[in-house]
Amino acid sequence: MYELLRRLFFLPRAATELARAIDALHFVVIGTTLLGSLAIAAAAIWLITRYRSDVVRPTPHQSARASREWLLALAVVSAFLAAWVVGYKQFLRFHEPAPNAFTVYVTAKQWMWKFTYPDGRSTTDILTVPEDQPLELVMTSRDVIHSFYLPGFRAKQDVLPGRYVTLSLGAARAGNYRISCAEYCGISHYAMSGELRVLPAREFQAWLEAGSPDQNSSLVELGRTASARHGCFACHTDDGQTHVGPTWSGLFGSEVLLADGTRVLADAAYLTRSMMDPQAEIVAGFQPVMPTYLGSLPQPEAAAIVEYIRSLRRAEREPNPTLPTVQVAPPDAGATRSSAP
Amino acid sequence: MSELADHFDSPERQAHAARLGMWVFLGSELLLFAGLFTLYGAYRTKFPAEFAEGVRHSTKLLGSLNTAILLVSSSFAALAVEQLRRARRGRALGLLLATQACGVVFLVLKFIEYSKHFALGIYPGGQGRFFAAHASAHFEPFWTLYFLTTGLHALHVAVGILVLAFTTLALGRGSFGPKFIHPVHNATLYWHLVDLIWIFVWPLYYLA
Amino acid sequence: MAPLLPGVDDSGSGSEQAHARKLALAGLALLALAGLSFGLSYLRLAAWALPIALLIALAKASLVLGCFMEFWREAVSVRLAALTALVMLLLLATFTIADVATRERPPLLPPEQAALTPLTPTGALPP
Amino acid sequence: MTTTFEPELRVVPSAPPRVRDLAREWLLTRDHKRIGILYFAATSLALALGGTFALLLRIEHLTPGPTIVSPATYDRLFTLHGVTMVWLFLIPSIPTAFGNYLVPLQIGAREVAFPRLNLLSFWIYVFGAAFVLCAMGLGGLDTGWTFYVPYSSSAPSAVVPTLVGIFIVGWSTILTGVNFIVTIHTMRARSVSWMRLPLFTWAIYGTSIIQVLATPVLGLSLLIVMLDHAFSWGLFDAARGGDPVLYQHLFWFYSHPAVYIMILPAMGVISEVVSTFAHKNPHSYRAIVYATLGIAFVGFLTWGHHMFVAGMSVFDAGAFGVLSMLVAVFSAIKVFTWVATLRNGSIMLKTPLLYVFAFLFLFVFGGMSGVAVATMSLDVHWHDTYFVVAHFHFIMVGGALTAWLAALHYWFPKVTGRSYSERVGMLAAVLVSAGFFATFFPQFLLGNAGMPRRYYSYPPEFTALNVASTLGSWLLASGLLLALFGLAHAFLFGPPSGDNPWRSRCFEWRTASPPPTHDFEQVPSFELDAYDYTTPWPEEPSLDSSAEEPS
Ligand code: HEA
Ligand code: HEA
Ligand code: HEC
Ligand code: CUA
Ligand SMILES: [Cu+2]
Repeated sequence: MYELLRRLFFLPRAATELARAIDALHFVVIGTTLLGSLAIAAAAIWLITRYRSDVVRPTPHQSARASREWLLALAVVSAFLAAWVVGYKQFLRFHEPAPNAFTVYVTAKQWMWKFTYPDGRSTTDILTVPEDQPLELVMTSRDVIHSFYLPGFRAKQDVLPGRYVTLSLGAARAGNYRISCAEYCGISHYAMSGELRVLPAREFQAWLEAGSPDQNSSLVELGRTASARHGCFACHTDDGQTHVGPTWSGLFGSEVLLADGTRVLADAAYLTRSMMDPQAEIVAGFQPVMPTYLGSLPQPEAAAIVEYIRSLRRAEREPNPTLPTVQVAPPDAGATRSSAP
Repeated sequence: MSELADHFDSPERQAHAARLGMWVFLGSELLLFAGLFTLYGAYRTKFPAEFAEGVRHSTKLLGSLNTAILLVSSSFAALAVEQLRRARRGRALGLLLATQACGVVFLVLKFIEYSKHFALGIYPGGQGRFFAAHASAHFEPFWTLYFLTTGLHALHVAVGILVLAFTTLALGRGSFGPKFIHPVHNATLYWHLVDLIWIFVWPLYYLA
Repeated sequence: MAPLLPGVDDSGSGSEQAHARKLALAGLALLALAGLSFGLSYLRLAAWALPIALLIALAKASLVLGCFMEFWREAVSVRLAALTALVMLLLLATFTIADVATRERPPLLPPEQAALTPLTPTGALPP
Repeated sequence: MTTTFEPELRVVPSAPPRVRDLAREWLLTRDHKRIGILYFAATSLALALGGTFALLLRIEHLTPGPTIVSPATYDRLFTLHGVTMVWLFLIPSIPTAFGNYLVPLQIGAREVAFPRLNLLSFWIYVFGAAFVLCAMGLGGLDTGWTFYVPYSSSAPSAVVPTLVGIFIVGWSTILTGVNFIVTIHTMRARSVSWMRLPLFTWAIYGTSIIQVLATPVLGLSLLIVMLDHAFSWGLFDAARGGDPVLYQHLFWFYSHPAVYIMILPAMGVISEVVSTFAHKNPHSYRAIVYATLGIAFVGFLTWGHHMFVAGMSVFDAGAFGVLSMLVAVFSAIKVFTWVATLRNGSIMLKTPLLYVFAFLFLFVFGGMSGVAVATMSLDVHWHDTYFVVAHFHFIMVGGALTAWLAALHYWFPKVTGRSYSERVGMLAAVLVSAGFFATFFPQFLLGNAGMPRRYYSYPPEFTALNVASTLGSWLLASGLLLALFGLAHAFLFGPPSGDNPWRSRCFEWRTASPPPTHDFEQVPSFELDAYDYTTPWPEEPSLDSSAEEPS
C-alpha cells in the first residue's frame, strides 16, 4: 500500500524511517486536499444543476445559524491543527541531536558541496556514509545561501554563510541518493548537485581503508596543534582542570549546564557553535569572554579540534586511537577577519 | 482653492477625510520605521555587548540637544494650530516658522554629529579605521543601523520642513481660516510623528 | 510662565486659554522627562537602563499623542488606524527578535530525550 | 479643488487638437471610472508581458537540457516573470482597475475621496512599472522575485534600478490604499451603513489595510538591499556580523500579507458573482465580512512559514506553523459560504459563474496545498521545489486570475453597456481551466519527485511531467487569448446589454450602464439591500434568461 501510494505520488524511495513517517502524513494531507476539493466541486455542480432556472425568480432570504458556523470552523481548525501537531513533531526530529551520530561537515560554495569527514578527509559532491548509523550534518556556506536538499530523506536545510546549521537525518538504508541545491544561488544553481552514498558497514569500512593513502597525521593530532596555534590553551585544558574556560576533558557527549539554566548535549554541533558563536551559549559559572573564531578558524581545523575534544574522553582508557590518517586543506586564505584584536 | 470640493457633501466630512487619510498615512510611515526597530532588537539580542559599547561611543550631548529641540518644535507646531483655531494668523505663522527653524537646527546638529563619527573613522557599513581597530568585535550592525535610522529620520525631518514651509506659504497667502485648518493640522501631525519616532530613537542609540 | 512662551497669552476666552496653557505645560513636561532620561543615563543601571529609558519614552510618546496630536479627540476610525499600525510594529519586532533569541536550542524536546547519557567513545566511526 | 488643474503636459505636440483633447481628457482625468479603465489597460499589458515570459520559461523546460535560452537568460526570465506578475499585474489589477471603477458606485458616492491623489497614484504606477521593466530589460536581474541577500547584494545585475522601480510602484500601492480606506469610511451614502456594504467593497477595504501597513516594510528591506549593493553597507553581511535571515523576516512580513492583497479582491469578486447569478443573498454576509477582516489581520502573523528551513529557530517555526493553520480557516469559511449561497437560488449559468466554479475547485485545491506546505515536516521536503510553484500558481492563477476573468465578464456590460458572446466566453473558460490544470497539476508531482524551482535544466527522469506542463501552458494561453478576443469583439460590435443584464441587486447596478459621468443622476436611497432578492423589482419584468443571449 505504501509502495503503491509512493509511486502514485511520484515520491522517490524513502531512505529513513522518518522519511516514511513523513510520507504517511503526506498521504493523509494530500488525500484530504483531493477529496475536499472534489467534494466542493461536486457540491457546486449539484447545486448549480439543481437550482438552475431559466426564469429569474425571487429567492428566500437565508441566513446561516451562528452556532453551525462556529462548529464548522472548529472542525476545520482542529483538522488543520492535528496536521500541525504531527508535522511539528516530525520537524523537530530534523533538529534533534542524535546520539552516536556519524557527523560530517558540509561546506557549500558556488557551486559545489564539500564534505569533511570525522577522520579529516574531504570529498567534493559525493558523500559516503555508513548504513544504520544516524547521520548528522554540520553545515556552513562560504558565499551565498544554498540549501542542502536530499529528496530521498525528505530533508532540506538552508546553508548560511557565517553560521553553522545542523541537520539530523537518522539512520539510512543503503543506496544512492540525489543531493540538490534548493536555494537559488546564481547561474549554476541548477548544476549544484551531488550524491549521497549509503554503504553497508563492511563496504564502508573498505571504502575508508581504500581512500586517502598519502595522509600523514591523525586528525586528533591535527586538532591538538590547531588548538595550540589558535591559543585555545590560554583558557582551556585537556587534563580536567578548570581554567578561564571549562576543561575539554570528558566534555564530548556530556551534558552541559548553561548559564540560563538549560542543558545541552555537547555534540559536534554544540562544540562547533561554541567556537563560532561562543556568546550564544554560555556555560554556567563562566564569563562570556571567549572570542568568536568565526572566519578565523577554517572548517577543517574546526573539525579537527572537535575530533580532538572528542578523543579526550577516551584518552584515559584507550590512548592513541587508531583513526585513519588524514589530509587537511591548507588554512583558509579567504578568511575575512583575523582573530587578533 | 475653495474650501469644499464638489464630491464631498459637507465640510465636516471633508475634514474628517483629510484627517483620516493623514493618520492612515502616518500608520504607514510608522511601519517603515518598524523594520528598523526590529533590526535593532534582533541585532542587540545578538550582540548585546557591542550595542552597549556603541551607545557609549555615540554623540550623546548633541543627540540629547536635538531631542530637546524636536520636543520644543513639536510644542510650537501644536500651539500654531491652537492659534489658528483662534483666528490668530500672525502668531500661527510665527510659530510655524519657529518650528521649521528648529528643524533646520536639528539637521545642522545632525550634520555635526555625522562629521564627528567620520572623524573617528566610523562610516556606515563597517568601513573606516574604527572598525579595523576593533576587528574582533562586531560593531558594524550597531553603526550601520545607527546611520540608517538617523539618516532616514533626518530625511523625514527634511520632508517635514518642506511640508511645513508650503503650508506656511499657503497660510500666508490666506488660504486657510479658522474653519478650514485641516491642511495645517495635517502638516503638524506629520511633524509630530517625526518627533514621536525620535523619542524612541534617542534612548536606543544614545542613552542605554 | 505664560508670557515667556510664544503662543500663550492671557487674552481670549477662558477655555481656549486653558487649552494653550495645557499645550505649553505638555511641552515642558516633555522636556522634563527628557532631562530625567538624560540624567538617568549617567547612573549605572546596567540591565535596567534600557527598559527604564523606553518607559520614559513611552510616557513622552503618550504626551505627544494625547496633547499635541489630539489622539483622544479623533474619531474612532482614526484611533483604530493608529493602533493597528502600532500592533503590527510590535508583532514584527516580537516574532523576529524571538527567532534570534531562541535559535540553535531545541527547547521543546521531551526531557528524556534531551538528557542523554554520555556517548560511547566510538561515536565517530562504525566498528 | 474646483479650480481647473492646468495641465502643462503636451501629450502629442504635433497631433491635431482633437486627439490631443481626447488624450488630455483621459490621461489627466480625475474620474474614478476612467482611472479604473486606465489601470485596467496598464495591468493587462503587464499580464501579457508576464505571460509571455512564462511561456518562454515553459518552452525552455520542454527538454531537460538547453532548449531555447542560456542559463543566464533563464534566470532573468523567471525573475522578470515573478516581478511583473506580482507587482505590476496581480497586486494592482483587481483593486485599482475594478476597485476604482466600482467602489464609489457600490457605496453611492460620486468620486473617491482624493481624486487627484488617485490620478497621481496611477502615474506613479506607470512610471515605476516602466522603470522596472527598463531596468530589467536592459540590465537584467537574476535574483528571483524574493531578492534574498547575500546573493542580491552582490549579484552582477541591475539590482539597484529594479528595486528603485519597485519602490516607486510601492508608493502607488500605499496611496491607493489610503485613498480607498478614506473613501469607504467617509464617502458612503447616508443609507449605506457598514453592514450594508457590498462584499466587494469590504474586500477592497481589507486589501487596502494590508497595502498600507505591509508595503512600507518592503520599501525598507529593498532600501537596505540597495544600499548594500550600491555602497556595500552590508547590514546583512555575515562577515560583518549581519544575519541574512533577518532580511527574510522583513521581506516575508510584507510578502505574505501581499499574497492576501492578491486574493482578497478576488474573493470579493467571487462573493458578488455568486450572489448575483444565484439571485440570492450570501448564505452568511457577516461570516464573509468577518473572514475578510480576519484574513487581513491574522495574515500578518504567518510570514515565517516561508522560512521553515531557512535557519530560523524551531520555536519560531512552530509558532508560525500553527498561526498559518489559523489563517486558513477564514478562507474555508468563505468557501463554504459561497457554496451554500447557491442553495435555493435561482441560478443563471453564465460565463462568470463558470469561472467561479473553476475558482472554487482550484482555490480549494491550491489553498489546501497551502495548508500542506504549512505542515512543517512536509514543507521540509517541498520548500523551494515545484510543489510550491504549483501551490501558488493554483491560488494566483487558478484563484486570482480566474476571478479576474470572472470580474471582467461580469462587469463588462456595466462598463461598456454591451454584451459579449456567451458561447465564446464559456468556451474560453473551459479552455483556460483545462489548460491551467494541465500546466500546474504536473508541477505538484514534480515537486514530490524532488525537482527544485529556479532550475534551468533538470534530470531526464522529469521530462514527461515537464512536457505535459508546457503543453498545458499553450492551452492556457490560447484560452486566455480567446477570452480576450471575445471581449474585444464585443467591445466593438457587441449588442447593447441594457442597464442590468444579470438582474443584480447590488448597488453598482442601480445606475445606468455605463454610468453617467457623475455616477448617479441622483444618488438613490438604497432602500433595498444589496443582496435582497426576496422580491421582484416592480419595474423589472421577470425576464427569460435566454433572451439575454446575444445572437
Ligand atoms: C494569492 C496568493 C496566495 C495565497 C492566498 C496563499 C495562501 C496560503 N499559502 Fe501560500 N504562497 C504564495 C501565494 C499564496 N498563498 C506564494 C506566491 C508563495 C511562494 C513564494 C515564493 O517562495 O516565491 C507561497 C508559499 C507558501 C508557503 C511556503 C512554501 C515554501 O516556500 O516552502 C506556505 C507555507 O506554509 C504557504 C501557505 C499558505 C497557506 C496556509 C495559505 C492559506 O491562506 C490558504 C487558505 C485556503 C484554504 C485552506 C482553502 C479553503 C479550504 C477549504 C474549503 C477547506 C476544505 C476542507 C477540508 C478539506 C477540511 N504558502
Ligand atoms: C500573478 C502571478 C503569476 C501568474 C499569473 C503566473 C502565471 C504563470 N506562470 Fe508563474 N510565477 C509567479 C507568478 C505568476 N505566474 C511567481 C511569483 C513566480 C516565482 C518567480 C521566482 O522564482 O522568483 C513564478 C514562477 C513560475 C515558474 C517557475 C520558474 C522556475 O522556478 O524556474 C513557472 C514555470 O513553469 C511559471 C509558469 C507560469 C505560467 C505557465 C503561467 C501562465 O498562467 C501564464 C498565462 C498567461 C499568458 C499566457 C498570457 C496570455 C496573454 C497573451 C499571450 C497576450 C499576448 C499579447 C498581447 C495580446 C499584447 N511561473
Ligand atoms: C579568552 C579565553 C578563551 C580562549 C582563548 C578560548 N576559549 Fe573557549 N571558552 C572560554 C570560556 C570562558 C568558556 C566558557 C563560557 C562559554 O561557554 O562561552 C569557553 C567555552 C568553550 C567551549 C564549550 C565548553 C563547554 O564546557 O561547554 C568550547 C568547545 C571552547 N570554548 C572551545 C575553544 C576553542 C576551540 C578555542 C581556540 C580555538 C577556545 N575555546 C579559545 C574561554 C576561552
Ligand atoms: Cu547552491 Cu543553489
Ligand atoms: Cu505565505
